[in-house]
Amino acid sequence: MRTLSFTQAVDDALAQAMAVDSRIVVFGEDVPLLRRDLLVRFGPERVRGTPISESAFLGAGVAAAMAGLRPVVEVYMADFLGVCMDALLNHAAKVEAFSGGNWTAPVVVRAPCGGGYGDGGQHEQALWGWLAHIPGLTVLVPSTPTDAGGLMLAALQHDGPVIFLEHKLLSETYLELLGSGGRPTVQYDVPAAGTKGPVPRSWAPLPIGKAVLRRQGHDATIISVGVGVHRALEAARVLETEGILASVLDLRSVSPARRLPFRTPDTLRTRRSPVETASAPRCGACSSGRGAAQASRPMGSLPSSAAVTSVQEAST
Amino acid sequence: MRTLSFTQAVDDALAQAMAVDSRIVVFGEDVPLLRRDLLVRFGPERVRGTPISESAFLGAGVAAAMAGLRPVVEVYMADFLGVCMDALLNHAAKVEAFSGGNWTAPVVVRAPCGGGYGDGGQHEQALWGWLAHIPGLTVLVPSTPTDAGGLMLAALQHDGPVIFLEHKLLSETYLELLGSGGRPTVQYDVPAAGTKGPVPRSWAPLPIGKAVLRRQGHDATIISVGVGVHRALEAARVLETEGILASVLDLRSVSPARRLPFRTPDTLRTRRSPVETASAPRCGACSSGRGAAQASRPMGSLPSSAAVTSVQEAST
Amino acid sequence: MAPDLWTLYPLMLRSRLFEQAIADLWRDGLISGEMHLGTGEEAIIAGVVSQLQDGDAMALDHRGTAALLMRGVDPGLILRELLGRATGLCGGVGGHMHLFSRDHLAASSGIVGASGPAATGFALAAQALRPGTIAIAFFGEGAMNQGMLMESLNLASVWALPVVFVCKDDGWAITTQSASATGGSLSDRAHGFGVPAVEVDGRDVSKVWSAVHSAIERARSGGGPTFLHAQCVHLEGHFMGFQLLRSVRDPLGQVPAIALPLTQSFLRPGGAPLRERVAGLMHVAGVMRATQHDPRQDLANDPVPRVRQALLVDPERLLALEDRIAGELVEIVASALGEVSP
Amino acid sequence: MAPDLWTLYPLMLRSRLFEQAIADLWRDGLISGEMHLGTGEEAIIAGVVSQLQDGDAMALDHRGTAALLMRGVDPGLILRELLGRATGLCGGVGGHMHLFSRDHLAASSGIVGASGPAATGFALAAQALRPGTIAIAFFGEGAMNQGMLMESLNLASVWALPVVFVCKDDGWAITTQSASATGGSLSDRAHGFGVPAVEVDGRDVSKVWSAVHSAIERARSGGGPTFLHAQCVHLEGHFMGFQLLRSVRDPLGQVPAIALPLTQSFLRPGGAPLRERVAGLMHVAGVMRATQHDPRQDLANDPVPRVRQALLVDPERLLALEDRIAGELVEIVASALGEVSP
Ligand SMILES: Cc1ncc(C[n+]2csc(CCOP(=O)(O)OP(=O)(O)O)c2C)c(N)n1
Ligand SMILES: Cc1ncc(C[n+]2csc(CCOP(=O)(O)OP(=O)(O)O)c2C)c(N)n1
Ligand SMILES: [Mg+2]
Ligand SMILES: [Mg+2]
Repeated sequence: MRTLSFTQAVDDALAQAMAVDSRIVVFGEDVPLLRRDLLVRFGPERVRGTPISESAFLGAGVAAAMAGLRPVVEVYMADFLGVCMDALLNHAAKVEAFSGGNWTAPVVVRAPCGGGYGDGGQHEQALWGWLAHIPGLTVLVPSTPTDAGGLMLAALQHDGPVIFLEHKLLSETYLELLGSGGRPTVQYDVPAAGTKGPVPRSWAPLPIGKAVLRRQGHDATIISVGVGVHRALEAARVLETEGILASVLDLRSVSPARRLPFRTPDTLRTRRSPVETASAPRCGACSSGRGAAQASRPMGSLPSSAAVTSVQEAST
Repeated sequence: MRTLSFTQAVDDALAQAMAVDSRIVVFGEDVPLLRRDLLVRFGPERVRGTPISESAFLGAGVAAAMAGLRPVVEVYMADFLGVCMDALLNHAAKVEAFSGGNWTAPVVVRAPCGGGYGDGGQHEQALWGWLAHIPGLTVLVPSTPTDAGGLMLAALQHDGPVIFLEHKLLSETYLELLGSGGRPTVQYDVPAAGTKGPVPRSWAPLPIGKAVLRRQGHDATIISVGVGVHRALEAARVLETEGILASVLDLRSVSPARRLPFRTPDTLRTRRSPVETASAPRCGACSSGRGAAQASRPMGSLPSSAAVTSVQEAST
Repeated sequence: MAPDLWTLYPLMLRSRLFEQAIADLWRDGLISGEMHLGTGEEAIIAGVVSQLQDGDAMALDHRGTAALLMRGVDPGLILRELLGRATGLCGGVGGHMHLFSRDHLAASSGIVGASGPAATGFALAAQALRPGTIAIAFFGEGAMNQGMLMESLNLASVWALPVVFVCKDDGWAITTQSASATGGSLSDRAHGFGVPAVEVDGRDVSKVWSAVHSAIERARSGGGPTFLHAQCVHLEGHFMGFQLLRSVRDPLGQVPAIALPLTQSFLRPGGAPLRERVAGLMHVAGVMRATQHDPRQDLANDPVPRVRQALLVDPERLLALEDRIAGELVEIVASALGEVSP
Repeated sequence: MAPDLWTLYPLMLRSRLFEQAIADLWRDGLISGEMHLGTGEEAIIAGVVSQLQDGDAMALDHRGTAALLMRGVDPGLILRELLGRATGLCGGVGGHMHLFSRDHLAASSGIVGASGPAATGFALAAQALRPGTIAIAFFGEGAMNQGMLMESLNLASVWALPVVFVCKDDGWAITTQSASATGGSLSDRAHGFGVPAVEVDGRDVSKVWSAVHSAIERARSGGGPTFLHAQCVHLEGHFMGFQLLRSVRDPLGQVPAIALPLTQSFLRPGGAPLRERVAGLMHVAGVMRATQHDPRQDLANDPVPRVRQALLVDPERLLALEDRIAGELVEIVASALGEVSP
């Protein structure tokens, strides 16, 4: 066991896979610098920077996957998928069906998502529910470093398109790049267990579509993904002080979510199953959250002298 | 009362509004020919053809709306919104919140949607659920000519972005353009009451977000939109022969759907409320349907000698 | 090197006859939905596809049939696919805008411009996995206004990818004359991405072959992408049953349904001043006139008889060839239709 | 006509001082998230914005503060907005990438390239509702690879819309040197859309003013769009706290955290042969070197002292002017900070 941060874990699992599978290539804007550790090990043919042309390079990733590569396409933020949704909606998600099952596009789309650091509504959307709404896409939202690495490995071995979302509040890397930028004057409400944790020496893929029970309780079940899982655990601890014992279920995969143990005796025994996610006006875990429509109020709820400590889930 | 076809009704209501409101402009690919009746009445400044550049002209429509015009932006098919989602997701839907409520984008996006004429999965998606999943967008899916015209008028008067979807199976115009192309050898399973009907001499706007009960029954309620409403009515008639009395609720607006009379005594009395829409793997009426992932099998279920008579809801 | 017309003509004729058979089946109501034929662009497709080798890839647009056929995909499979049979190329699920052949690394898309990113991705895989192989993007001139295609030209340029971007320019995007919707010139545009552009008469298969030949050589040897701009005429207009063509080919049958509401609307009170209305009317009339006067009926614009002309030097060989091709196709169509559909 | 430096310099200085105050507040943790300053591009913004009239519109990118300020938006409102106050320009909801002023027809977007469609739409409304008014699109050179911006150039071209597309070219898109990601030249690209292109030194406000002057005249009189390509240097790099700048400005503090994992990864078994690894390392080193050697520290690249130089002919007037501007801003900042936040 080693200890890695969330994004380190993803990169580490990716590196392990790249070392044994030369079909894996990584590209996206600024990838040579963002993934410089991969660049100096795997070289500029396999770790590439792109122009700010998401439609072209995501579309190219889909086709490259069809032609035998295993591309990991990085999009700077999930929000920017708006400019290149066609590649997902009409191509990646459909080629398998169109081809009568003969052909698939095993592309991994990696993107940071969510907020809580005050960037506003075009940079802090969760969008997992919206993406999961497209049949044919697998949407993964890990909540811990060890899950993040294991699910990245699973994504790389999966035979269809996978959207791999890293919640920015779990990622020291992204928070430092985008939020604090080296200033010591801000801090974020980051859940310790999500941002850093023990990871295996050697990564093994985790099953896609398998939820995990993070906490056992008989009165209620809270279901969530990503940073929300840690909020749910906090909530469960508070509930316990009031005598309510809650289970916390971490979906890990928003789609598929077939193996949800909703019908197991254990969860059936609980009285209620609220869905805790980045606010959910429409369809629970399938929702992209209020942030999809509303700008986050970057520091609206803070005293002017305070650091950024409060997480506005509304902004994810 | 006059009788108009579905698309005629929309164009007629649009013409009525254009005659009194010079801010309304219409543009999109082939619009000068598709809306030639508007072109020869309102001139080429207000009825414009565009390059095949959805991102530019939809984005321009959003900004033009902010700057005082009332643009009706036509996208050839809802499926193609994939190439220009950013204009909806990150701009049209968010400007009101970003501006602290000071500014809105009253743009109407008009697009045919859905299928049943065998064009395949990049041309026959419903997508209303997926679009309704973006908070800030109003999504209208009328089921009759009279509703179509009234809702178009409402859309033109609405102070925010509206997606106005015309189900192709209700539109003689689109079926003729795309499906039959003048050949007498095909016919489609079109619901008569949806494709042609009485419309008012002078259009009045219908309330947005208000469902309408198409049929009253105490055993069950079937909820749907667009062509699905007519399927639901058919189903209700069949159910009646088996002694089951079903209500049929036409949402008309997928978002907002606040005024759904779910909690009225009437619908509470019904035992079950299935959602009848273009198949709904995830979230009922919010779903974009199986067609979003699966290609329709254009004629897979037909004998080789048969005309195209069967509607595959899976393909919408 | 010089093109071999005895190889190219059979490709073109076979494609023409096959698409004519498709047209008949479509008219008979046996094929559903829209049907975009490639009739009229056979010289471009043949000039390109005849030079492809194992491992080369093709990204196709909504007119992909001819390219697949010339690339060697079994016509029976294509036909069954269009008929919606489970025995079709894609299990009868794809339909004519979504024809895929994994064996041939060939993928279609009905989204205008999508062949740009697709060919770019194919070329990236070629560079990494199959050095010396290339990718082709086929698209129309209307697609050159679609952002993702322009982005792809740039991406292929900066990554020096082995792609040939083939623009089949018939001047029309459905009812829009592309000149009215396109600023600058397409060659200049390619140039603005650092991609060399070649203009060629797309009705002349020899000229296309030669232009493509050097572009493909360049791509194979790591010289990066080329933009090929080839003029052509779509003999059936945009798609089968195209309203505009019908209205000029069968004015009595179609025009009243168009003219009546048009006149009513033109005369209706409320709206623009007369000058604007007339401008609107002129636009519609202009498009109709352009369709009528368009070069479809001029045999010089049809690439198939044009190349045939050159082969008349050996009429015996020519007729034998034509007989064989026609005979094969008749059998293929009969066999597909004769099957009990599943 | 000639630019009036006594009008332009105050605009630029005010913007510079205001953004420096923002930078301080950001460092103090009072402003959240990313912060992209326009310091270094003041000559471009002033050269353009000083020529706008009532009813003209602006579509801004992620560096919109300077343009809004110069256009006349109340700095106190902007500041309160950045502080997240309900009394801010957008109720404290927008944040620095989403600044909107309806009164000034000015809208920002954090989506790279989105100012293209926005300005095109503003220009369409101008054409229809306010003839003689125009729209400006501000964007960086990296945005020129975004499809929607390229599409917008074409759309504005074929509709002959009154837009000036202003490309503020600092050569960088975050850590990417745009030359490595952009094929051809940007002027050629504009040309390929039928849009006339003008190259100008964006550090020299007089030159910018003159170039913009004729572009705006053209637009106002129905002559259609112009592409203005102006070079500049972003004095704070991409955004506040920019990692790359930190690593070269404070090598001892930052480099170990970067160099250690880099070296480990470089040496780790499994992966590319040495040649490839070295190429990777060279790339990282190249970017660092380019950041270090970049022209930020060369005063000639800073447009503010450059224009100031010319005004030293009347030092008394100059100093009085500067005092007044600085004094005003101090008050504005103090007033905003002094308020009890709601
Ligand atoms: C993104 C997108 N927008 C619009 C359409 C509708 N459409 C289909 S074909 C076509 C015209 C294409 O013109 P061109 O690229 O010149 O090809 P051609 O049909 O002339 O071969 C259009 C607008 C589409 N399929 N995809
Ligand atoms: C569509 C989109 N892709 C990526 C980003 C992330 N991003 C923000 S700024 C930027 C670089 C922009 O470079 P340039 O256009 O040159 O502007 P500059 O920052 O240099 O002023 C990128 C890639 C984004 N905001 N939007
Ligand atoms: Mg064309
Ligand atoms: Mg830049």
